[in-house]
Amino acid sequence: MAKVTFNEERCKGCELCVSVCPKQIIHMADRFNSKGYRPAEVIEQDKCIGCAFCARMCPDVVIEVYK
Amino acid sequence: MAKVTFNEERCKGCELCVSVCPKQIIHMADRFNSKGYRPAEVIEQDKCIGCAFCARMCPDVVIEVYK
Amino acid sequence: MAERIMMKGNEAFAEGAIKAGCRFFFGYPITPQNEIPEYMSRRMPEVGGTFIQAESEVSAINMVYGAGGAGARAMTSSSSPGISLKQEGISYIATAEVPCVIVNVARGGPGLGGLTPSQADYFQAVKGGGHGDYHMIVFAPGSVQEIIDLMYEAFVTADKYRNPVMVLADGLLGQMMEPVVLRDWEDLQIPEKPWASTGMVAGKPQSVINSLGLAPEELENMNIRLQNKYRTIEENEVRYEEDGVEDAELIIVAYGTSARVSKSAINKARAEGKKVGLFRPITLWPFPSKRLAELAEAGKRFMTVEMSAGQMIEDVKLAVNGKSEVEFYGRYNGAIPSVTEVYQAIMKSFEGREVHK
Amino acid sequence: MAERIMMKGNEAFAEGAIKAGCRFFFGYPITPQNEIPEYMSRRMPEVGGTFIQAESEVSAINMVYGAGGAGARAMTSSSSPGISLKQEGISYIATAEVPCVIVNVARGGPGLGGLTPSQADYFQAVKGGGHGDYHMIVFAPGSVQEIIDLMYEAFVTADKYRNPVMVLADGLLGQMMEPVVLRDWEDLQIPEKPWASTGMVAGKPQSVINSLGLAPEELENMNIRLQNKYRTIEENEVRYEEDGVEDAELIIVAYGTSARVSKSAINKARAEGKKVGLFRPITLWPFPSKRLAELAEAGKRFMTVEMSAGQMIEDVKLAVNGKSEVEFYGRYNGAIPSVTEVYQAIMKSFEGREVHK
Amino acid sequence: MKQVFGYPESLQNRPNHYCPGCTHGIIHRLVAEAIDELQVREKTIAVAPVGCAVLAYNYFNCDAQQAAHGRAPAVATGIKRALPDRIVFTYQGDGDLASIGMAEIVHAANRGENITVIFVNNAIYGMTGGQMAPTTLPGQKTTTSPYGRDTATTGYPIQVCEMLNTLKAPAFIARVSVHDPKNVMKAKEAIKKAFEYQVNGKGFSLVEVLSTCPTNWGMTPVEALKWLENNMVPVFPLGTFRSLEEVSK
Amino acid sequence: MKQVFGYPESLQNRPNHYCPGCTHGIIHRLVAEAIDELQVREKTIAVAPVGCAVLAYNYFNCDAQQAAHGRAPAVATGIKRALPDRIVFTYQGDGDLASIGMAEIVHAANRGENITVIFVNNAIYGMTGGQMAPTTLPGQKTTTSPYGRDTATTGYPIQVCEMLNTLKAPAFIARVSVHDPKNVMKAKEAIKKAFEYQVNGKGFSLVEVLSTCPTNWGMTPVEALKWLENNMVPVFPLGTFRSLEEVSK
Amino acid sequence: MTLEGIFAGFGGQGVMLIGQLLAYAGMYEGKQVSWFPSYGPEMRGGTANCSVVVSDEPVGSPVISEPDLLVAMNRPSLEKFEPMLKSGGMLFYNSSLIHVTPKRTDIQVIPIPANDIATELGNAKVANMVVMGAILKKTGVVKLETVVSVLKKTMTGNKEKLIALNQQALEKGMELVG
Amino acid sequence: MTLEGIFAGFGGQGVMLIGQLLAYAGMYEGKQVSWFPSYGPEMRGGTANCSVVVSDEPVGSPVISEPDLLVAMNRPSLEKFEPMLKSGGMLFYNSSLIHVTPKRTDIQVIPIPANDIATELGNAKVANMVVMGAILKKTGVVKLETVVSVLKKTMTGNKEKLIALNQQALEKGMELVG
Ligand SMILES: Cc1ncc(C[n+]2csc(CCOP(=O)(O)OP(=O)(O)O)c2C)c(N)n1
Ligand SMILES: Cc1ncc(C[n+]2csc(CCOP(=O)(O)OP(=O)(O)O)c2C)c(N)n1
Ligand code: SF4
Ligand code: SF4
Ligand code: SF4
Ligand code: SF4
Ligand code: SF4
Ligand code: SF4
Ligand SMILES: [Mg+2]
Ligand SMILES: [Mg+2]
Repeated sequence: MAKVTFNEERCKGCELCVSVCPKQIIHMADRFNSKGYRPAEVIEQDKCIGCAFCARMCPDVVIEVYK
Repeated sequence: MAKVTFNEERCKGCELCVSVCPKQIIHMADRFNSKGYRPAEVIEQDKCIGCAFCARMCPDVVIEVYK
Repeated sequence: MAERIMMKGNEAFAEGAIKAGCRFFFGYPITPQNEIPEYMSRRMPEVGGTFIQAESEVSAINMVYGAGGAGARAMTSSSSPGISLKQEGISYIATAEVPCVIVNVARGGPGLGGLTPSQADYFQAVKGGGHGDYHMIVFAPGSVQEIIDLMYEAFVTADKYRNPVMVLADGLLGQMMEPVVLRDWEDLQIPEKPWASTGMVAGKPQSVINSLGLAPEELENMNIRLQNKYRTIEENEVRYEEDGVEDAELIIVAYGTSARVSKSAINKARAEGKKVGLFRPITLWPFPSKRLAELAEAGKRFMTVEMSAGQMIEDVKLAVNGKSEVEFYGRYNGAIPSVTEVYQAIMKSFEGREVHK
Repeated sequence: MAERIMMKGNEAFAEGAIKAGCRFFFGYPITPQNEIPEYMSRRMPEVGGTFIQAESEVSAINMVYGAGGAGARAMTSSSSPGISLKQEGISYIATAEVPCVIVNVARGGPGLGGLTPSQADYFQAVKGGGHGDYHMIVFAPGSVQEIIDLMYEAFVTADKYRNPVMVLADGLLGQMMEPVVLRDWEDLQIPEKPWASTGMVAGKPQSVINSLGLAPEELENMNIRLQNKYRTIEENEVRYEEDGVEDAELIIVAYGTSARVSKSAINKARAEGKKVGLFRPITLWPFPSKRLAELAEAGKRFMTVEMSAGQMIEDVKLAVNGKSEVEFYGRYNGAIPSVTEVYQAIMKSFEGREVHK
Repeated sequence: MKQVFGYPESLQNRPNHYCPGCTHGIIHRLVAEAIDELQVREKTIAVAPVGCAVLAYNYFNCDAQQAAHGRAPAVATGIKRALPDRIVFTYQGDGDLASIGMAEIVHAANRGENITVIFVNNAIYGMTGGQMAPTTLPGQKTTTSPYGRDTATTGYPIQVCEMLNTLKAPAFIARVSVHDPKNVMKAKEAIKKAFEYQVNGKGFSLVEVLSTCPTNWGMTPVEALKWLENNMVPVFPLGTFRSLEEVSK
Repeated sequence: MKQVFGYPESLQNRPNHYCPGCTHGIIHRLVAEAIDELQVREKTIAVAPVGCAVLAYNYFNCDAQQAAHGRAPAVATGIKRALPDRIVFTYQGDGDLASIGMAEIVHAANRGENITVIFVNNAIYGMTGGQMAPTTLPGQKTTTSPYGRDTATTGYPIQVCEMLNTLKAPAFIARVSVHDPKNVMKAKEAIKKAFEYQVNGKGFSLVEVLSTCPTNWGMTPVEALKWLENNMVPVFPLGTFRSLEEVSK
Repeated sequence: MTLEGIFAGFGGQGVMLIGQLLAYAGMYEGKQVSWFPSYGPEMRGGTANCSVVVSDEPVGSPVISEPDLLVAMNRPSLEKFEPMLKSGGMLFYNSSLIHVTPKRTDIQVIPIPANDIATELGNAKVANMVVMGAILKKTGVVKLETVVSVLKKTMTGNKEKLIALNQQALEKGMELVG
Repeated sequence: MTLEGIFAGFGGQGVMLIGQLLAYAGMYEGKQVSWFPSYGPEMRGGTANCSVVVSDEPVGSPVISEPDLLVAMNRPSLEKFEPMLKSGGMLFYNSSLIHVTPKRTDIQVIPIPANDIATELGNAKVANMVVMGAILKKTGVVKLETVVSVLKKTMTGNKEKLIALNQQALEKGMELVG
């Protein structure tokens, strides 16, 4: 079992994480953060395998991964 | 038959010509030119083979070669 | 009247140069003048000219030296730190008497500084940031239209005296848009340059573009020749604009952006009955010292308004030579003085003074 | 008296620096200062210091910035064209407030110029050859002994104000030999530099050596801080030497080599009853304006003697502010004024003047 | 649950100013991770360039100097000579390192300065708004090559690693990319190795990291990664060019 | 009798200022001969460096510009772009080209400027009195490496040809020597070929000529030739590194 | 008559464009105008703004310290520039995105649901034109026809088909404050 | 007392050295001294010269426009500097190499067959010392002992063995003008 958390305020909505998640479970939220970006989020946490691809590709160190 | 001539006033007495003449016929004269250098000269002109090694090595274009 | 079009100051530098017959641009990116090389990279191929993005400002100025020495109308542009890097090259160009134009769209300094407009490169431009006794002719435009017009004058004057001309502006002038009228200069023709190093074709004697004077007499003669030329330029090439100086008690001396801000502030002060005028040097070297001296003799006092810690004020003081007061209002780099501030400085200068009439 | 030894000016720059605790030298060859790097390349390894022949003057000044920012006493030396190349770096160093020493053994310019001594880099040194409002502190030694002593003062003053110090000489001072007394400075200790970028060891907060101020307020504050510092330096660090100014009618203002020549000429003129004195600025920035103003008030007139087309004369005029006459005698680059010439200039200045007593 | 991926200590905990999806951010993190893992943060001094990374000192949690455009290797030389037991690295863009700073990088490499250079090659001048760089690809449009880079008048992309590899002194030279997680991990290894070389006193190390500039390339960040992979990697082959002697781990 | 060796037209008929036995003089003559043979003297513009050859314009019988130290390739670029039908060459020393002028030579080469560079490598700064150059040999004593060049702190001699050969644009790159008549003839061939490349519009050509500095090496001119042969040639291997496509003769 | 306006918003909201549009239109109506952008690193992803002066007199300072007119397309812009507005000045703000209300009471406040209207018109990108329409109506500084003719001059080729939409947006904006 | 001298000759004739020697000796005798070389490209193979001032006063200009003393070791030096010599000044010239006679009549001319004497002594290199000896005798500006002690201080190691020869040359020079 694995978990990812997002520091939403830091997210710039670049979607790099989305593009590399092997499980395709990262999506862009509908809301905006205070900087005006739509942040990335994971809804189906249980599908996460903790591979950290998302975190590794995030230029803003938004993502933490737990396993 | 070949001939070499020296523009003595231009000679700086560096002896590069002396060092490359295959016939070893170039020598440094005893006199000084007006710049204070002992110029190179050839006495045994008849031994010259006109190879122009001397002229090719002269940094001051002192030497002309005829053949 | 010909058609007015909106143009950015930086584009005006570029198009102005092209209209002046410049076909060789060598530059390196730096904010806030990037629109100049960018415009040139697009336009030069269209007009059969050459644009090179040099590897550095140092290389760019030396390319200008090469092309200018080969007889071409050539230019470079940069902003403050980049201009500092060109100082050796400028000193060479001035000494070898290669005509060319150097644009400095100055930004806040010193050091890496910032990107805001600045006038703190005045000393560098007029006193010689490079080594030795040389001068660039320095033009300071005050509007986008004047940028275009002065670019033409810059190339003409450079050729006339075989001297580098700097056009000194600040980031605001580079970035702003204003309506301009573009025109084709009727008398545009690049003079013959028999001195140029173009090859000894058809028996032309050897030309050497050079700034070396190994023998002391040779070097001193070179300097005497330059100094004589500088005296001639000082005689002939001074440019300035006056506005309301006749009845003025106080004359604001300002160029470029601070002249514009001062203009607005003066209008405000005039509206309150203060007798203030504007003196705007258009050539920073040669500096309009003679005219300022006359005005000082006539009893006017002065205030320079500068976007610096106070540089042009030295030339004003040298011109005035103690005959009148010279005050200063400036904002150090990083800020543009506001109309309100300058207005207040003017009002303060009138405080407690007896009223002339 | 300690032992006198003969030393070349250039060697004195180097040994003076070493005695002042300098252990990092970054330079690039250029005549007439080559003996400085050469001496350093020999001596630095002996004292556990570092000598690097940089790939260029640009690199050298940036190495100085690095080493100085890391807390070391570091220096570079060059001559006119090489100093022009350092202008961007100097502007950075001044802004980032990195203490260091820069020696300019000036040569004839402008351009490639020649190798003869020159004082035509005065403007570059004191007005800021680089961009923006900054100042180096500028020392002008007049003898080989003073070179040694001022090198010590240069490093101390640089550290005291976190400011670059230039020691400006000319080729003659660099090349001549004179007897000197070398001494070990008793109070030699390099101050703590908590601001230096040396690693965040043992919980030290982050140090950043920097000259960037992207936000306008940030940049303006940086400039205000610098300007305040400059005012303090102007208050405290002015140095000059006077000789026979009390009874003088005419005061020769000269520094470095031209002060030496003037000294001889003054002696000659004094022998003929002319009341001439010598005023020798030792700091060119801050300039001894206040004292010159006093002397002007006291009715003295002035003549600057310079190996240039006239540069320091502007600072003298600014100080005098019209209260007295300021004449000029100079030789353009390439020649050193002779004692006879200066003597004649002095005599001419007295011609047709009513005799004071 | 254990944290398997988190915020490196050597990175200051604040947002960066890079554009969304700009891989400068990834490279910053990799450098910070390497410094963390080698436990040299307190001894490290960064040299920031002029370029988009000009504010690097706001991100790396270590002492720093900001260098003039292109001069970071000279500044680093000054620092390292003054403080030989510190870890000194420069972080430079392709305009900074391969254009104006060519002499400085060649000579620092040639002297074998014991410093580490992180060379971020995004084939463009990011900070100034997208002008041509020496590494811009043939035909690539930029604001100063509006008709596409013309090789006849402006030549070809400079291969910095290959060039420096002709020098004898450098200890470690490698080119990596960050266009996908696998390459990010390789990049991390190379960066760490470069720092290890320095820690072990082996001399000059440089890692060229192929990077994106979505803003000035005019692409989305995801498109930019693809463009990097498909267009830049063929021109700038990845690999280790120099590895003087394996460092003891 | 026919003259088989005489004074080239492209050389001004006046004494040069070089020290006795300095091979700068030989190289000048070779350049002049090449220009003569290609019959381009009237079209040729020389760019003189800062170095012992600073007065080259007094010797070459053609128009000339004197360039700032290291900047000859930039100056030549300006000239050639302004006058594309002229033949433009620079004549530069090793301090000029490989130290301060490194960025300029790399970028002129990389742009493929259609100019010819004569690079005179004498492993020292001649004009300024014998300081270390980037090409100084390991252990060689100079006035700024008084204990011999220390490779640990100053690195190794830079091999300019090998370095520029990593660039794609250059058309012709060769290294020759002038230590004996045979090599002088080869040098002449290479120099001529370099100019031919330019005449034919092929782009950047450079010939590195290994040269002596008897004065600052502290040797007689004859000893200096031997030293060049025995010490420099092994470090700077002779040969043609690039010859893009044979030029039509 | 002199009108000094600041146009501010996120990069991409088209504030620079409507600023230029106003300046162009002023020029075509024979007025003196200037346009000055904020520039530099601020532009990187952050907010952007420009200052426009339209006047019968030659323009002095193109930098404005007390604008007569402020357009705030997002909240940071409102917060930054509201205090500078001249007493009695006009504030147009994008009420689709800004959910706070301006604080000043000595100014005219004109909320424009620009994004909502633009979306209704089928393209969120013309939100700026909606605001522009409102400005035209409220200030009368230049005529709608002039603005439209500028659009026609500048939107050529591919963009030509968007002219109609832009004109619609302008008109909607005018109606809104009618 | 102030003595200003110019020492000129080919590079390699040791004129810089005897100039320095005089300056050193002056210093050791407690005087004020300066030494200034010609420098730069002139040195490359051409002539070399230096200016020396020995004085009881602090030295002003180290560059001399009217020397009291001129040493000309070769013809170009004679031609270049003879005109500068102060009226009544002393001209020492190397009559071994210079076969013209000086033109001035208002000066003291002291021909020294320096190379011939040096060759007699077995080493042409000490020609400069022969001239130096003559100067010591003629001017009395410094004492022979001081000069010899300077030689002893500076000629160490390998060169030590040459001290005697140099001293001999100095003495020969003194005798010559005895
Ligand atoms: C001397 C000097 N020249 C030019 C500039 C302007 N400038 C700032 S960043 C930059 C180039 C940045 O490009 P790069 O190094 O590739 O870094 P990137 O922004 O792409 O990461 C330039 C030319 C400057 N600040 N100083
Ligand atoms: C900017 C600048 N820096 C330094 C110098 C001094 N300088 C003159 S020639 C030279 C080096 C000459 O060496 P090299 O290029 O190898 O030529 P060589 O004399 O050996 O032929 C230097 C450093 C200068 N004139 N200008
Ligand atoms: S850790 Fe892996 S599986 Fe989980 S969200 Fe990230 S990329 Fe997807
Ligand atoms: S990669 Fe990072 S910044 Fe980009 S969308 Fe994902 S979490 Fe946000
Ligand atoms: S031509 Fe040949 S043989 Fe004749 S002198 Fe010259 S080198 Fe000797
Ligand atoms: S090579 Fe030339 S200069 Fe040298 S000695 Fe022979 S002739 Fe004279
Ligand atoms: S401009 Fe390019 S390199 Fe710079 S931060 Fe934005 S995306 Fe990154
Ligand atoms: S110093 Fe060296 S390179 Fe220069 S001319 Fe003399 S021998 Fe030749
Ligand atoms: Mg880049
Ligand atoms: Mg050399």
